[in-house]
Amino acid sequence: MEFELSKPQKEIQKAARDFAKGEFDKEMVIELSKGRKYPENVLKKAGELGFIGIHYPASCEGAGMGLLENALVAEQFCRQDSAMGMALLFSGFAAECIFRFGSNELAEKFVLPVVEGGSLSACAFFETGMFGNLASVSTTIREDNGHILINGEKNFVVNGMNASFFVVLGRKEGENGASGDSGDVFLAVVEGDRKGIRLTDAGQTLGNNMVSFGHVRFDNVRVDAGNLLQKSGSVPGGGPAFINEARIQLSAMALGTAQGAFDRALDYIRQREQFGRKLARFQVTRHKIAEMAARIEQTRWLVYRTAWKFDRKKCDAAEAAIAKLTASKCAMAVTDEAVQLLGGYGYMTEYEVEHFYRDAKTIDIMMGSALALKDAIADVVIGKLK
Amino acid sequence: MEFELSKPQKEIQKAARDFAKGEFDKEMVIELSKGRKYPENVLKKAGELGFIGIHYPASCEGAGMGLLENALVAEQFCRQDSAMGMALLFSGFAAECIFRFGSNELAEKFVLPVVEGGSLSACAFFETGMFGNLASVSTTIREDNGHILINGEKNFVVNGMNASFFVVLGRKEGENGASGDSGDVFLAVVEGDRKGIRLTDAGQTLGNNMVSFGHVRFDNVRVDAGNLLQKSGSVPGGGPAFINEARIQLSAMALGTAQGAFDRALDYIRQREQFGRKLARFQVTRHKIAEMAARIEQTRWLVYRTAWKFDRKKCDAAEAAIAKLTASKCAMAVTDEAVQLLGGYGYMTEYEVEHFYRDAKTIDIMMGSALALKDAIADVVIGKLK
Amino acid sequence: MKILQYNEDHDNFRMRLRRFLESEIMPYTDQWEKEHITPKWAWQKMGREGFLCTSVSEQYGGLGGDFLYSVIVAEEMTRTNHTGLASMLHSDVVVPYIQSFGTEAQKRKYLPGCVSGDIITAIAMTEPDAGSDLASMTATAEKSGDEIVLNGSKTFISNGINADLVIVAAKNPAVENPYESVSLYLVESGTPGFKKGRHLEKMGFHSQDTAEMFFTDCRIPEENRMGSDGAGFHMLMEKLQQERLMTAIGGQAAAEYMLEITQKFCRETADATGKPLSKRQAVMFALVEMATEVRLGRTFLDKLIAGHAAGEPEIVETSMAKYWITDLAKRVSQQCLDLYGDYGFTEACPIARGFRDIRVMSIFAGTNEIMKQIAGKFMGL
Amino acid sequence: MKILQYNEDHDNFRMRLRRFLESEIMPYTDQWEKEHITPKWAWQKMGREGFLCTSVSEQYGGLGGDFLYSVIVAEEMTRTNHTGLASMLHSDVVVPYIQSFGTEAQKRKYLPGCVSGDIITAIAMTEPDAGSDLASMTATAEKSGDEIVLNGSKTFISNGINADLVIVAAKNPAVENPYESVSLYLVESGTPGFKKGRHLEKMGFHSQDTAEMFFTDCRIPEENRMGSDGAGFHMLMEKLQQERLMTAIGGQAAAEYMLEITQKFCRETADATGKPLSKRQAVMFALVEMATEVRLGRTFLDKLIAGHAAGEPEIVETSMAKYWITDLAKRVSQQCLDLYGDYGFTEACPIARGFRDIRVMSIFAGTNEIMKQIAGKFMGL
Repeated sequence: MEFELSKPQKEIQKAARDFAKGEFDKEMVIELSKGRKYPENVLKKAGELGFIGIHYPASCEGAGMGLLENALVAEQFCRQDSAMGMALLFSGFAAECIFRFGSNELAEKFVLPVVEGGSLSACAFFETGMFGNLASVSTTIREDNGHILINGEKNFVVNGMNASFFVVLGRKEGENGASGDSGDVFLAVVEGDRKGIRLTDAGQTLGNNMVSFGHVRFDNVRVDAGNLLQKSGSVPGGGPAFINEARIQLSAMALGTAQGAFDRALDYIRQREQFGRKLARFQVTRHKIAEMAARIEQTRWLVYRTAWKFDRKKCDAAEAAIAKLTASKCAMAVTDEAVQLLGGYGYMTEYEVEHFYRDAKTIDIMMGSALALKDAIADVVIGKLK
Repeated sequence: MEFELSKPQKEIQKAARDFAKGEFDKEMVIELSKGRKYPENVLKKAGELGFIGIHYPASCEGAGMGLLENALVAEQFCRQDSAMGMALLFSGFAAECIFRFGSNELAEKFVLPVVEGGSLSACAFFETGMFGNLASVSTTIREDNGHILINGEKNFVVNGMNASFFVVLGRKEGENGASGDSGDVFLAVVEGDRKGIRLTDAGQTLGNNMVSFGHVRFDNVRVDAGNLLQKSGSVPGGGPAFINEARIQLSAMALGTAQGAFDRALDYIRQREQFGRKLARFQVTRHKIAEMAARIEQTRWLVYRTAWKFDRKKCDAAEAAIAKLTASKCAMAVTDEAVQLLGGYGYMTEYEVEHFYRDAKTIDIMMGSALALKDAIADVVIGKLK
Repeated sequence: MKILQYNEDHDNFRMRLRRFLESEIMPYTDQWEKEHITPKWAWQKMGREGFLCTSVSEQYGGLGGDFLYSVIVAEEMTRTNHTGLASMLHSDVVVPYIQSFGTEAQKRKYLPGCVSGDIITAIAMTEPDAGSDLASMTATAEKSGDEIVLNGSKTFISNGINADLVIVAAKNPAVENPYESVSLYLVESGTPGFKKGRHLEKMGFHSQDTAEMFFTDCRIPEENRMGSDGAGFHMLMEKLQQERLMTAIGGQAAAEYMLEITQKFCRETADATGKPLSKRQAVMFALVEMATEVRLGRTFLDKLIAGHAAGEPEIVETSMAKYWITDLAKRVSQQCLDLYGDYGFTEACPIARGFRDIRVMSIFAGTNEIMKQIAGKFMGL
Repeated sequence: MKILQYNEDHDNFRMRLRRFLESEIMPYTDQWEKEHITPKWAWQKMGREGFLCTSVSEQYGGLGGDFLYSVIVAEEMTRTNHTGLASMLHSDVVVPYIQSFGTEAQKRKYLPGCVSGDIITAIAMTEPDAGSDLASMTATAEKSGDEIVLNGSKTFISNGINADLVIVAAKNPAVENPYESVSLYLVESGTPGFKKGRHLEKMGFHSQDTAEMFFTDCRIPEENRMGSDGAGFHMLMEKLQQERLMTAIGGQAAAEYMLEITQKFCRETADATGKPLSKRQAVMFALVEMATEVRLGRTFLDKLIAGHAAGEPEIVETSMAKYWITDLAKRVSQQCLDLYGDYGFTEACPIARGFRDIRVMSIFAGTNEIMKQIAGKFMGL
């Protein structure tokens, strides 16, 4: 057993940290967030330096590394700034589905622009009333003369307003409609410029402010039959495989968000005086720091290990959900305490931790809040009953 | 990075599990616990099979392995039964100090009988009013003509009533008394049969019921000067090195205790019906199981990694304290929930989880409860202030 | 402002009871804890002094006191830090069935003995395969001439060994609807066919006798039924309200007692530097946080007590109080032990017993999960 | 039983206010949230209708209402789900200084405008390097002839941009003891040397204007001092009690409001199977658990309100209520968002704003850590 990052992994970690330190300007983050603008320039640079799609295969010009390496980048980016980190990491959100389950041609066509940092993808899975239960999907995918037709509405689609393509979860209908069982659930890639797509801005978001959230309606949207991903079935433990991957990615973002808030809180309490003493001299302040540090440490090795297992194709739905649950609760607790430690400053935009707190909550909700995650964990852990 | 136990480690894990399953008879555990009797026969067998002192050097007939391997044994033993596991693992508690900081002769003399399962050692560190702060030790060690004299009183000494030797923490006095700084703090080995030792039974314990707790008074107890451990100074992060080792061991016991209670709760809810349905079908029951599983998973990899770092001499006081804090809180939460899931049966002696809950609390208090651990973590994480 | 209006009689009663417990009961509790039972003479002594069944009316030998007397006894008993003299169970859970549902003959026959402590009571609802799920009970009561024949087994019966009189819930197998098939019967110890089973060993409540009970063709006269035939389920539901409120009162008193002695310990115990533990900021905050939640529980509970005493039962809030307060008491027991540090290892630390005893309160009188289910249902969720 | 005795006048007042807020205020709040300020006309409208400064006596144009009117306004304002029209700050925190400590001339000059909404008030205590630590304040007030010269800067001043009248705390540099050197001064907007600084951007409270303030040789007549020279610290300490109680009331009302709308959402929203979310056991339990703690908070708070209204201030319990209830409201905001799932991503979800707004309540009016320190001190720990 070698319970430590390898040298190349540490180098990636450091490169990501250096890039983030150099490029994530605080004022820029606040300005872009206020205007709900995507950080296109930073994405371009990150793409050029190979940070986008580090876990994508070489055939798509990715770095061919694992989810663990992607997690290290996510952690360091979000540590420097949660909003910027999330925006960059969501740039290719769900593109994984294409190279994992689609043809090489499809992957080259869609994933390449993402890797270059010039294109955003969107994961269009969720619908009203779904509440984390993907099996209840009602969007339909129908074959039609060498094409497929998509009908349905997806809500709160990340990058929804400016995605160049959508990865859509739907129920494949045969001649007699869908059978209704989970074997019907498929993914299809839909180009963003297709006729019949209607976008509605979901509006100002609680966190994750540089990224658009859109409601996306597909009315008889016709795409090439090759855009249907054939291997997009279930994985052990249930649920489309990408859900596990996305949850692990989110857990790495949560970890970085927690670490970033912790860094700032630690700096603050070491500098700031109250009642004639450094805050860092008060036992209760010290204990808060200890609890935050402990929580991050617990989370870090769990997230790394889960990503590592995913890369070895051994990660089940429970493990991915445990990583997401643990990390998002860690991020919530740590960012919350960071706001508290900074006092009035913690509430002010310019001191940053306030948006770490809002971003942590966004991660906490995304791809299943605690209730959905616990359902997923229990399904695997308890298993079938007599 | 190889985030997985090695094959030999998995074999140790399995051997420990098999031994525990075969030897830890439930009725015997309850009977011995009720009578506050040490499980001497099981210890003897465990010693013969090499489970005692797996991390002791070969020179003491130990297996020469690491703390990680010891943690695996601790986990599996306590998983099968927390009280039995703790009793066996405490058999050589603090003997580590002798081979880590003492001479080879000393190690052979004292540690060998422990490894063979015929002798108990005791860690005599704590005194009234210490509350986890070892630097405040008041027991004295004085040199006297080729001997040393020990004076002081230690409280709640594990194995205190039946130890063959004590590892005593004291302040070394020079001709003008002790200087009072932490460089004065030393360890000495004191044979249990020396004159001037007075034992008082600390009485019925809350948990850990097969192990005796004693108050031990040393009145001018004279031992050989060679019994003073010369290398027993501080380690990075502060505190005698054994505290870190003991905290990691306790975290492994806590992990196993949690796992054992979880196993039983999972079995129970899969079998038991209420209101015409298996308990395992109620969402809230399922979520409890999910939370317990998540908590154990978080703890497991943190404990393993901390032990692994300790074996590489890279573990600081904060990391050891984080492992102990995390694992003992995990054990408390999981055993508590297990009691609740079993309902009335959870409160009954014969259903076992009730003593897992009491044992978890004993681990939680031992070698520093949460407050002392957070102090230790903060000291390292916050560091020196200007 | 005070929510509960204790008058001078209440206060005098409380002081008399406290002195009695200190001199007559507390010297023996450690021994009873070891013996795993409390002798009948202790019950009789309590009874002779007028501390049992304070709500029983004077015509049956009782005090005829209001509900605040029950609260006082529950609170003061908690301060004895033992559970064997389970007067709350006897006086405020079991005997009220006789008071409310008993015939005049039953009242005359049993109540005076309940008040004097000569009759110790128990209630046998729970069965091995039916915990909080009363509807799935399987013990049967069949009519045979003028008699009722009881068959089945019960478990977790508090006062099970000491009990002289047991209220047994059993089903009429001829009635299908479980909510209409249960009746309650008074069964005296010694009745042929009624056997007390094992004295169950448990985490805490050591001075309290918890037992199994077996009924094998146990014949009792039909007049031993309480209330009308088949009304048992509704009687249980009605009386469970007070049982749950009493459990909350016991939990609250336990939390207050543990916090009080821990606070004293932290004030009076100095660390090696001579500074009292309570001056450490983390200890101080832990005590303040516990005190805050304990006072929140107390205020909520007092309001419920006032409502209950005024005949305004509150199902939702009683369920909430039962679960929240017993969980609070459990947390307090855990956190107080932390503050004791190494002192908490042994039973010499008074919180050790509290830690073991309190743990069952989240389970009995309906688990805390059942409480949430009830609250949710009555909130219309 | 009810702890607070609202009479018919109270109830009518509440209904009139609620209707007013629904028709005159709530249509604009989203816009104010975007503009990061609330227009003065809204204050004036509130004032004209008699909803500001309800406790000011009739001789100065007020209602002369008891403390329950303040509670009603605080609760009803919470239901508007915005913070810009910070009437609680104005009516129940700042103006009471004038009511309690102002000279007759000051009262006549300012109170009628405060009541009518023509004068919006603020209080300037906090400084950039002194948060909850008032004693370390550095702004100075020096006498120069008949005038007082103010120098220094303040920050986090709520109503800072809108304020027409500011109560400024400053130290006499000649007095060493910080507890005897602070005085409070009334400073009108527009006074030379008084400059309002940046409008601070923050996590929430978007319709509320929070600003820095700078005083540079700002001269005011000596008669603008409130109370006796050097009594400022004690005045602050006295009035902070009510500020903390009001904060607890605001937190409680927010928790109740968020839970109410979330419960409604869970009842009315079905999942894909057509089952309301509230019927899922985990959702039901989450709602019950929140409701339980919310009711605990409410009961504890009502008792404090009753005591405060009766002139029985409770320092320990007010500190406890401030910290526990504001933390509760924060937890409720977090947990409610979980129940909304994806709906919680955007500000269209009403809890999103609550989540942002509530977070500062654990910080202002003395951080919750300060509250625990005060409680510990007054508990003798």
